[in-house]
Amino acid sequence: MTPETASVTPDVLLAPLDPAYLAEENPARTGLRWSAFLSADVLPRAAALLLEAGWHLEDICGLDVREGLAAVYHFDRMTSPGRLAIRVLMDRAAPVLPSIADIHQGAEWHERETADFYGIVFTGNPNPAPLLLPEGMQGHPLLKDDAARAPLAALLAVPGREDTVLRKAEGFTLLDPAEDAKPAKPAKAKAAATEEGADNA
Amino acid sequence: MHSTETLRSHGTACPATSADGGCTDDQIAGDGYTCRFEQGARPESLILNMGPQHPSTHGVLRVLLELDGEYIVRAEPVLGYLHRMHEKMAEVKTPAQFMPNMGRVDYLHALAWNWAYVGAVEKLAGIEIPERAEYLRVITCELNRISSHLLWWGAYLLDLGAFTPIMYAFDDREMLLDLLQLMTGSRLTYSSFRFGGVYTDAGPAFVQGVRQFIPHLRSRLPMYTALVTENIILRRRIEEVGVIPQDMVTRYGASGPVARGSGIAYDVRRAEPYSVYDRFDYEIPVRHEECSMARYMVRMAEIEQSLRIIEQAIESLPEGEHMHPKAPKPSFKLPAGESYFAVEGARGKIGVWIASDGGKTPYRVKLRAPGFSNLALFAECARGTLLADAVAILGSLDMVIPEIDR
Amino acid sequence: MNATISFDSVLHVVLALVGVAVFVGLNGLLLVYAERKVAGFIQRRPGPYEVGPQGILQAVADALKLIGKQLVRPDRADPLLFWMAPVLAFFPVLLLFLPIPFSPLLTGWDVNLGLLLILAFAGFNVLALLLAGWGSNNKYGLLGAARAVAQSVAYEIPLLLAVLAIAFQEGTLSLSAIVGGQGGMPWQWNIAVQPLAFLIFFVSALGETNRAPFDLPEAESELTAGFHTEYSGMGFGMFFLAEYANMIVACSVCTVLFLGGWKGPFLDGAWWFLAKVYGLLLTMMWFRWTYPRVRFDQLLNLNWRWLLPLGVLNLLATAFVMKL
Amino acid sequence: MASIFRTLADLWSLVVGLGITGKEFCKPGVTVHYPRAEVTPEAAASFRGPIELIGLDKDPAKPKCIACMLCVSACPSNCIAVTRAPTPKPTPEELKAMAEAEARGEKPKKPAPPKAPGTWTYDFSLCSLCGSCVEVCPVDSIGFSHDIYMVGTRREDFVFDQLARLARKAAARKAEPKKAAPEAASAPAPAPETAATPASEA
Repeated sequence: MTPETASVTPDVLLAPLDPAYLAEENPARTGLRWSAFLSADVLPRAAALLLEAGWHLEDICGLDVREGLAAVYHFDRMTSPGRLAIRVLMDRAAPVLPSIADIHQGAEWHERETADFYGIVFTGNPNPAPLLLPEGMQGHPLLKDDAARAPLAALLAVPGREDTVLRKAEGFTLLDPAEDAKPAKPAKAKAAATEEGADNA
Repeated sequence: MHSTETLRSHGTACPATSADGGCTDDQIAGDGYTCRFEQGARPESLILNMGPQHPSTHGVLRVLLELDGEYIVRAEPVLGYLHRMHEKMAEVKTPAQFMPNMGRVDYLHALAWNWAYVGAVEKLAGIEIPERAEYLRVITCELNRISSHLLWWGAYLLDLGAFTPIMYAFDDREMLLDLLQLMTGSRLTYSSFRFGGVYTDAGPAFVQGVRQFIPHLRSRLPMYTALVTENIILRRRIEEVGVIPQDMVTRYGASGPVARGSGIAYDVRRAEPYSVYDRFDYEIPVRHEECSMARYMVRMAEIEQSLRIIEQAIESLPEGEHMHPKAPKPSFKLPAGESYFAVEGARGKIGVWIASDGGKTPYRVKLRAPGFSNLALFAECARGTLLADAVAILGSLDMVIPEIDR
Repeated sequence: MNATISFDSVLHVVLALVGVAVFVGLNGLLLVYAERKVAGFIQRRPGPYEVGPQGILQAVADALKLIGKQLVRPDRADPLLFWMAPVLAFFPVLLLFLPIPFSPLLTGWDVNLGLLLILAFAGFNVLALLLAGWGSNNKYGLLGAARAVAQSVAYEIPLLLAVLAIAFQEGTLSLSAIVGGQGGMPWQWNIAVQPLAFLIFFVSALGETNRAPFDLPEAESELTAGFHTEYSGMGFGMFFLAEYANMIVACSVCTVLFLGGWKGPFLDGAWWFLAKVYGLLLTMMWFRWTYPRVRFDQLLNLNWRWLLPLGVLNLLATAFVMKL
Repeated sequence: MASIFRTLADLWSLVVGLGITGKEFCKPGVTVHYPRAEVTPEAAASFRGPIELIGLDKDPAKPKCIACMLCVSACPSNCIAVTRAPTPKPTPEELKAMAEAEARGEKPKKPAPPKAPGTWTYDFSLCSLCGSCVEVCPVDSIGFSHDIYMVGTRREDFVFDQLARLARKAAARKAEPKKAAPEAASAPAPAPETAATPASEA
């Protein structure tokens, strides 16, 4: 890390990668400073740029939404803190991401954990064995039923988020409040409620 | 051999055994992890399964070691023996129902996890917390941090072969637990933070007890130093052992005393100030030696700094409610949205990310355990050290396996 | 050594061996109890308390438990070596007690090469540990055995050098003669003239008997239980007894060489001898419950870089003074 | 040369260590010698042990519980099972009145189920002592007991019939009236009920 890169904000840092979406967030509302959507193929380059600028990987969270499988990479910086969430959306039929474990070595375990929970394949992971779940286990526990899936916008684009969109690619509609977002919520709530009820009975 | 024999019962097919002769008939095949690990080994190496039942892996961590004599050529931690899938439980329970789980993720610093989850929910739902509750959270969380460090101290010395310090540490820790029991009702797996406050208000007994405890522990710390910290055997055991350079900290995302022992002054209480920590005067102990001793010294200094925080907080404890009058009922619904809340636990940065679609239960909860990232660097750090050093390094990372496995 | 071996002397030795066996057995119980009580008191807890008044029967209960437990041999362990090891660890130790003069009258076999006999038979212990670790077909056991051999072999040398210094000074290898050469008062003991030799001897004795802080062959936080990982019941019990018996021998020899043996300021006799031995044993226990364990390379460094040169210097100095 | 002297100085720390453990050796023990001694009731009073029902002020053998089931749904571990007391069978007069009311075309007045639990079982082996039920109870009928020395040898020892437990406790309190204040009754006094119940329920 060089002094010049230490203070570079991710919007400048990630600009060469042409993120589909990049927003400055209000940390008081979400705990994030920046959020971005990247395509899977530029992920290793982004990771390398971030490492060079002194960012470390906090965690990798899988997410099962209506649009497909998503992975959220949380990065943070020790010198000038501020959290960056990088989101990558994958096709549910072929959830494949390039591994960044050769850049951020700590990512190896996070990727294996995400692979356990969601079945996402991280190509290039040095040791792609199950980490937390037993070997040979069938299924991925955090995948959701069709009925329970919410659209990405219902989770990440809610009113009152107080974010400033810095970049938005042409045709990026993931975070637009979809017309079926509204009905989806009560449906999901009802499903959860019946589930609860069954539990209690 | 003993270690592989116990693993045979796992019954997992060893993918590499038969065809290319990774494990011949004469040997007893280990599980998949052992077999894959043996694939990369040099023929003259000794493969040692340290754990999952081993005195110094603190719980059920398993470390595969390739040894050349007593030197470690390669190490690979194998996790998952204590995995409970807390993240799934979080998706099927309401936030209030999930709270007790937070006492069981990291049983040594349970209140930090309490705080991380409560904080994430409060941030998402915009719940306010009365000032008195904030102070009580700070006091109990710091007491809990001290109790965690005391237990680590004793257990670490147990790893290094000194049997007595843990008893002295437990003597002092017992007083702490009495105090925490007044506030939380339990002695280990606390679940006492609530959305919008804390479960119990502090009575005079608690305040008085804390006031007495601070000077007591301060009077004990010199004894700890003289008995252990300055002991030449201990210093020779852990000085310059397990060097973790700064770039390694960044590459692995390590945090807490591991980062601070490598000269990085990173503490979530300062980096992302939460609650009322900005009102107290305290230091972030940092050491630059990057070795196990540095991490040891950081933790010992943190005990003193925590005492400072508690002292200031208990003296300026405001009057008022311990639960906000508008605190939600246990059956409240999370609004849609996401929130990430990080707190500084005894082992480093604890993060909870909640994404909610407005349903009764959270849509996704991610628990970021500091020990997970800290332990990940063990394999690189232990390379080329002695078996005894590996024990010293593992201990200096201060692992709590249930937190790592979640 | 006496040229004629009469029936009387053989009977004497046999009786002495029986006596020694009883002595070692009883002392094993006593020392286990003492060790646990010392640990308890240092750690501010009562120690054994439930079996018998103040828990004095705890060690007996433990012994009964060990005797009653099943002896388990791992599947692929070598049966001969595996079972030979504990036997070999325990029985040679009994012989070590023969030349030790508890008092002028209470000596198993007052042989004029007593010191040599002890040093020779003490070597058996290493063999036993090696066989145990090797024979049990366990990786931890193997590592423990390797440590045990390297450690015992290394520490025998400074031990020998310290002993030699005394032997030079006294001009004899007979233990009773060495005691005879010392006076009753503490300043007339050899420790007053040879403090360095005493230190070297005591530290080496800790290393030889695998006591903390040099308990590496069984370092449980590293090797679970080291060479005796796979032993159960009396297999383990024998090693346990042998460890304590070895401690007693080491402390007895130390008492004879440096602390005036059975002699005291008044009323010379076996009680003085025993009091000094138990004092040393308690010190060993005190060490164990105070210090962390050293690392293996440090253990060897301490030996080769400190104890050995110091021992040689001490020996040379002794020889020089003797010549004057 | 300097390193040799430093090493010698460092060795002094070993003597210091011996001094400390030696000093501690001479001090009295600090452990509580259970079962000869127990922790003080004050120390146990803040301990959150297995939950128990709290009786009515005027009839301590009857719980305040109104069988609203809030605790059942709040519990994250499903360790509480409550059933309502059965609806009393209508007396002949009531039946007659109901029939008459129906004949008149009015809504008949059926007897309402009583607001009290019929059974109240609690499986302590599942409980994580989170206190959700205590917090959620609208009539303050649930509280924590403070028994820190509870033991049992079987799983079933920890399934409590709370109504019976409350009745036993009330009876025990009645047997020695003035001895314990109402509040202290929940403190872990070595209650006489110990003899009558499995060890676990003491």
